[in-house]
Amino acid sequence: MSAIAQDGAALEDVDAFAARARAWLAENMPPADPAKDTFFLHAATHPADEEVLARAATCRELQRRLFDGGFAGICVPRQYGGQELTPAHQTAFNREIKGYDYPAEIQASTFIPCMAVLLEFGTEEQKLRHIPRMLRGEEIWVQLLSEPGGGSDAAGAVTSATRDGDRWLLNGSKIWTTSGWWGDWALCLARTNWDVEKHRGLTVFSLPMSAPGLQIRQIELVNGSKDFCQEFLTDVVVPDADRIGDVDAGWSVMTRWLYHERTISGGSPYVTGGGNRPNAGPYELAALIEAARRLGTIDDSTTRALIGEAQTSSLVLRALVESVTHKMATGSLPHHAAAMPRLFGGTANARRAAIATELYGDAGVVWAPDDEIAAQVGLGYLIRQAACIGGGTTEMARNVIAERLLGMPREHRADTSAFRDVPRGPRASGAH
Amino acid sequence: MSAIAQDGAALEDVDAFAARARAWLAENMPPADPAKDTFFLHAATHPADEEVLARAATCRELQRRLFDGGFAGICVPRQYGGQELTPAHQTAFNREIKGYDYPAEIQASTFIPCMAVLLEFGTEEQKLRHIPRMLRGEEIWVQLLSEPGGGSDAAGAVTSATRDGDRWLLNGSKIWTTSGWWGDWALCLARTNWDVEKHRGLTVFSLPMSAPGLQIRQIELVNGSKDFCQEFLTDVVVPDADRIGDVDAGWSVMTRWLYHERTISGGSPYVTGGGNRPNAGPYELAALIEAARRLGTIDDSTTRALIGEAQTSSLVLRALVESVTHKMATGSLPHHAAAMPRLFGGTANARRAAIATELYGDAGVVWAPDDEIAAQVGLGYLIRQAACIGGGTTEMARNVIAERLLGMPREHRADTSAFRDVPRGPRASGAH
Amino acid sequence: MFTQTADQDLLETTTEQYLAATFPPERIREFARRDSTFDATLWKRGAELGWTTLLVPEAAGGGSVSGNGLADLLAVAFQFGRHAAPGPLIGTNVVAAALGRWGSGELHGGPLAQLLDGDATAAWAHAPRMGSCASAVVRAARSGDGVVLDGTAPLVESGAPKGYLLVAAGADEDGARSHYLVPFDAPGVRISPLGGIDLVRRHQAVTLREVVVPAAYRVGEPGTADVHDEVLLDLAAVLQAGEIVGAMERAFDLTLRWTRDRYSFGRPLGSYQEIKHRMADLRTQLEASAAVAEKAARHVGEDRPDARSWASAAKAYVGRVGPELVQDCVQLHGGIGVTFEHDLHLYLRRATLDAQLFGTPAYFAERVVRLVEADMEEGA
Amino acid sequence: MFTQTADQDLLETTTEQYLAATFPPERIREFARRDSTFDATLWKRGAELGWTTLLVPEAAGGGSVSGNGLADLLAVAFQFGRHAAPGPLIGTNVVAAALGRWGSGELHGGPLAQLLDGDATAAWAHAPRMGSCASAVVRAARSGDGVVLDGTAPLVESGAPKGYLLVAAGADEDGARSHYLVPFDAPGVRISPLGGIDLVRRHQAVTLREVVVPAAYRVGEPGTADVHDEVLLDLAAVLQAGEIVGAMERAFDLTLRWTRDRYSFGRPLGSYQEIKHRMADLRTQLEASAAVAEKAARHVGEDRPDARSWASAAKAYVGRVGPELVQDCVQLHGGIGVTFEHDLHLYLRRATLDAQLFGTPAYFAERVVRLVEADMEEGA
Repeated sequence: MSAIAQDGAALEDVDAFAARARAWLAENMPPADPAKDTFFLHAATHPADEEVLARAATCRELQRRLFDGGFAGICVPRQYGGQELTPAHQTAFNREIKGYDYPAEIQASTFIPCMAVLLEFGTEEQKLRHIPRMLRGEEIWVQLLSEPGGGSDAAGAVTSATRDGDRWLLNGSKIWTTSGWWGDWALCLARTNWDVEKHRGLTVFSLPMSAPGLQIRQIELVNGSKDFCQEFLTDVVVPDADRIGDVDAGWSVMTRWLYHERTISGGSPYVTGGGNRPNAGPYELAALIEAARRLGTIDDSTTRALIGEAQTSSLVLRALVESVTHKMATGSLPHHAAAMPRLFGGTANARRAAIATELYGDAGVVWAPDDEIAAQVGLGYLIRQAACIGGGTTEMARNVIAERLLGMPREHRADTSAFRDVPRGPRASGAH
Repeated sequence: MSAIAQDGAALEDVDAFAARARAWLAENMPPADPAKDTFFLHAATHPADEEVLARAATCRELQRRLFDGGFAGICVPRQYGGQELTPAHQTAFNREIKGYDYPAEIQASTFIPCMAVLLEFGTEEQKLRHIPRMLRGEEIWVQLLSEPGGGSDAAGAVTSATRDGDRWLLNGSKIWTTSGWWGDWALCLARTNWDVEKHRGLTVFSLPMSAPGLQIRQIELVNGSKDFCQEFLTDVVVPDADRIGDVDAGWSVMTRWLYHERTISGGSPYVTGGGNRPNAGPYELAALIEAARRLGTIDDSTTRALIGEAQTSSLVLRALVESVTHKMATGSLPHHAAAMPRLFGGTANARRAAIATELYGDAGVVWAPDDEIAAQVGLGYLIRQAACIGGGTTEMARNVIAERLLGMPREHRADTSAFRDVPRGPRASGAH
Repeated sequence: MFTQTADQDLLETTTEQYLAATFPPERIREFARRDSTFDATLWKRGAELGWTTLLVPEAAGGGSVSGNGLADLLAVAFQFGRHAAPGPLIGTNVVAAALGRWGSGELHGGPLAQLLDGDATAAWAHAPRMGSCASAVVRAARSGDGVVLDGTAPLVESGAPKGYLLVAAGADEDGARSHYLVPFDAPGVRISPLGGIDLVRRHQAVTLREVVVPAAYRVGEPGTADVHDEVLLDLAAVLQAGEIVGAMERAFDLTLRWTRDRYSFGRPLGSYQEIKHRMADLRTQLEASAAVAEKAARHVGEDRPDARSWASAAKAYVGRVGPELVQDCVQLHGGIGVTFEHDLHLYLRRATLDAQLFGTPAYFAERVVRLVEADMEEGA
Repeated sequence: MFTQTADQDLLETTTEQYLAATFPPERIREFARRDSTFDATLWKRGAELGWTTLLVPEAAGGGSVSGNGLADLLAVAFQFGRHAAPGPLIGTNVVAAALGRWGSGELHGGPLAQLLDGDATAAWAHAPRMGSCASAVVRAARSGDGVVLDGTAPLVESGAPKGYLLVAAGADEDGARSHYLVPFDAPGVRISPLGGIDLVRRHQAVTLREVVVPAAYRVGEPGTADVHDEVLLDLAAVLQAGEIVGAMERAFDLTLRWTRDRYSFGRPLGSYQEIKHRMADLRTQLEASAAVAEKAARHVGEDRPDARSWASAAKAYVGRVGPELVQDCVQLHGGIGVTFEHDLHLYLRRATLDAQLFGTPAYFAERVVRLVEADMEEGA
């Protein structure tokens, strides 16, 4: 199996590459700790800020090691610091890296969607400036996309960018920025034209998170997590050279941005790992069974039915993800079909939290200070809807399935006139 | 406690009336058989036509007895054969009649909505002609209201009435007529004007079910029931004298028609009894428990949870009906609030059928030929959605709650132009 | 939400005004950061409003406003739920009810009077469970004029520094148990705080090591604890249902407003039919929850024969749909609904806590079946 | 719905064409009025299409089209569900699989050959239940060259006049049991027809009174029946899931068309968002059901180590959501959906029957837990 690169040089055989990667990994990368679950929403004893920063530093360092080893940016052109190999090489590498720690937490959003968007829409100068730094772990990128009044409507952004000579002034607020408070750079969607239909007045910019006028606030979630941030932009200056894509053509950038964001569940050539299945904490089947034993309810058929339901739905989700992924790849389902596993997964995860709460009974709402797993059950229940909200609500998934997959009539839209005139409701301006 | 009738004569004291009724009932009416459940949808071994006709004959005869005893039409004016007493008298009578057999099956639709509509909208001649016969059990009335293409939209009737001198020619089809095949007379909603908004082109007529051109077909339901009928009207002649209310003013009649129909759950002064709680067959709590004992699952906590759920939801429904009825009576909830018990009751009844099926397992899908209760479980499951469809779907109830009770925005309507131009879809004309 | 007398309305209104002024959501979040959430002054003022006397007979110093003290207290519990308010309302009232009905004169004069005045609060150690793991296990032995108690009550509510624990104890594990009232400050009582889901209603584990209480601190005839726990469980179930209905009402109300104010794709969220239908479902569940809680309060408060079925159905139903309703409200809010600064989680926490403590919804559904079986036995 | 090889597609297409031509809905309703729904000619033709050989090794006269006979048969079962077709597909194949794997040469030559040719059909007496009531209870005793069987199999499928019953029997109730093949026409076999929910798939109760079968009619080594029943249960579960997915698919399809054609208040039903979201949920359940059924067929058909978990998950999930999906389709149709003349109930009946027979969804959810526990034991 060999192939010819664009410049005519022979590419390394995938098997040989895999063997080389295997040897290098054994030599250079630390083993994964499957119990580590730092960045996932259901963690109850959420990491302190210092722990997050320490992990970020580890990620940067691991990314640097990959770069130095010649395994960063496997499908990225050489002139930007990549290896210019094929998706098959990346897939092989991802297979090999299983069991090793790797910079999982910066794959999204740094490589997808940010690097992917830069590769498609960035100027040569922008690419040369940022992509090597990304691949070396020196620039962590985040997404300034959602807005407080925006909900599921990405195209309804009201953060404004006003031209001022060869620079832009950005004003507004962004929210739900993962890693916002420790990221280095950002892609930012802003409105540059209020007198056209909403999709036609948007532009994408890049800017450093340290830009003057950019204020960052960590958002505390009900389970104590402070991963997400809200940003307030007050006359933030962005040189026109940092604009990504054409003025008012932001939606064509966004289409790809959102596409690349979705490839987190598989299919991206830019992501390393994707991999070590995170420990589901109290929701691991064995953990549920052990809890039931401890609570003396393991012989109770209702308890067993709950455990059986949890396991069944996790198996069904696995089958569904595999089957839909395969059907999309072979074209027997359109890419909108991805909304089905999203919907199923969201509701199954929410239900899983309810199952654990029901199984634990009073032990899931009051716990000894050192009983971390019971605390995870309690706080996991409080945050459970995050599974049906984050990354596009289950309601939006249902819309997509109905309208795009089943071809049912589209919802009546009241936002097709000039964006300036679109009703935004009494609370559109406030944070909530 | 005494009152003065409209004509100035003193009314009988309610307590005295109740005492008289008590004595008369003991003398004249047969006891009720609580196990008898002839007319309810969940019966599996559905009555043969002859049994239905025999029961209808009994109802006629029992109604005649009430009439002869001076207890028919308690709130109906004397000139139409009634007693011209107060709702309090009817309520007292309904209390006394508990435990007796009474003509339950002809209260709806003969007295509500048909007699109630006649009383409000009929001409003097119409009232004198029909109401005494209704009260004597000689005329059983049915409702020609729903249409095959109509669904929840009563005002969308397409059965047409065309004027022809001093008579009308009716053409079209009606469906879901309870007792259609053994009723004597009917109220019928028809379209008399196609060039105005749909509510403004309707007229109500009365006609005998034996009218030439009126063809009646019993509809077989999935559980074997043949209570409902579909009618085909081909140039059915109705004299203008049999029109109820003004031409094209049918919707104002309908508003009251639908109101009176809803009073079947309580609050009508025209209904006798309302009363003997029908046996819930396999869904009685004791029956579920006995089945679980027989199947050897009574100690299984899942089974017990199912039984507990059934009983809990039947208690909650009772509390909800009482509370909403009381709040509507005192004005603390508008009458649209009745949609809440309708919604809860529908879904609870459907769920009850699922609970029984789950509890029975294979014994609820295959049964010995003489095991009527198991057959009721199986066929009851097949017909269970009737509880969420008949008498207005649960979807319509949700619309009413959202729009009328919660004041949420109304659905966009596409049927506000002249009815002739309202889109009715490719299948609107066929039966289905 | 409930149909009430004018006096009950007045009790509810004064409670509402007091809680709204004293415990606005920001205050609850602030309390959450404290070690202790009990404020003696605030609780004392609540007692003056009538929060502690309603389940106690007049002869014992209590008194209701309508003749049905539980129905009165339901309105107070409802408001506690609406404000996710701190304060050991349920435990104190349940224990006061026990003392009022079955306590000695000495208990009436001392602890009960303190509870009624708001000078002390109380916790009830009962924690019925489906599984084979018992909750509180305490042994009692006579010793001179007093009784020596040894054991643990692993999950009881925290309250005032001056507090009492009502706990069932027997000479041996299977024997007939009696109720004892234990002052938390008695020698040998050890307390360790627990974590939990509610921000302001706290709990603790209690260990009793050779704790001596006077004989007069036995509550009720010897061996009556199990029967009495069932009676008290009816009260607790109704009050928890009341709190949950309050939490539901507030969450629903916030969400209905949100669907009006929030626009999505140029239209108010509430104009989307799917949202409308969900709100209709939630509204119906709210009404049904209020209806069954009220009915249960009536029947239990009036000692009607089917009272226990109603109390059980109330907790089984409201405990099941309550937290789920609030979760649906979170979903309808989107991301903002899972932030600490939004109020919704206050009601989610309270509804969930009430649903799971003193018997889960599943426990009460099972209890409903036991009651039907008992009726069938009697009928047979 | 499934990802298949070209050969599997061909098998499915020919099956689909045959069933569509032979068993249109009107024909099913007509069959429903008959005493027997078995038609020897039609079944024979099905056998020629390949319905009976797929689970049987080539050495025993069978053969698959893809190397995984269960995955092949899944497509056939799917089409049976889509057409609510009559014919003892599952029983015959399960028993053929048993004979093919564990049967004697005598059985291969006689009964199995008849099954493969479509000249006979077979039923499997296994009926696992959660409760304490056993299903089939049969005693076996040696008698000369043969075995004498006594007992009952209260719920087995009806089929061809020439038919066989595979039943487990032991010397005593708790002892290790062996499988025996019993010809329905053997002396001492008494059959009484049962009623049921499916219009065309019929069942009967079987009583065995001193029924003598040759020793060679024992299927498998002595004492292997319980282990083998579990293996066969995996097959049955997958095939039932396949039929249910077929019934779901047809009901969904009818309903999607209905939401296009039906207008309500001047708009297509399908333009209402609540309807759209329900259809989205149903579509997702349909896809998930197909996915897990296919995955289970792959793993069971290839004898993978986790095959039993997949088979159990398939039946547990599909058996639970299948009938509910069809019920929702009924609801979306309104009144017409509960009439005998509409087709929907054909699929509701089939889905419900399959869900409840050979172990309920709850039974399989429990089985999933037992498998996890066993894994934990092994791991420990």
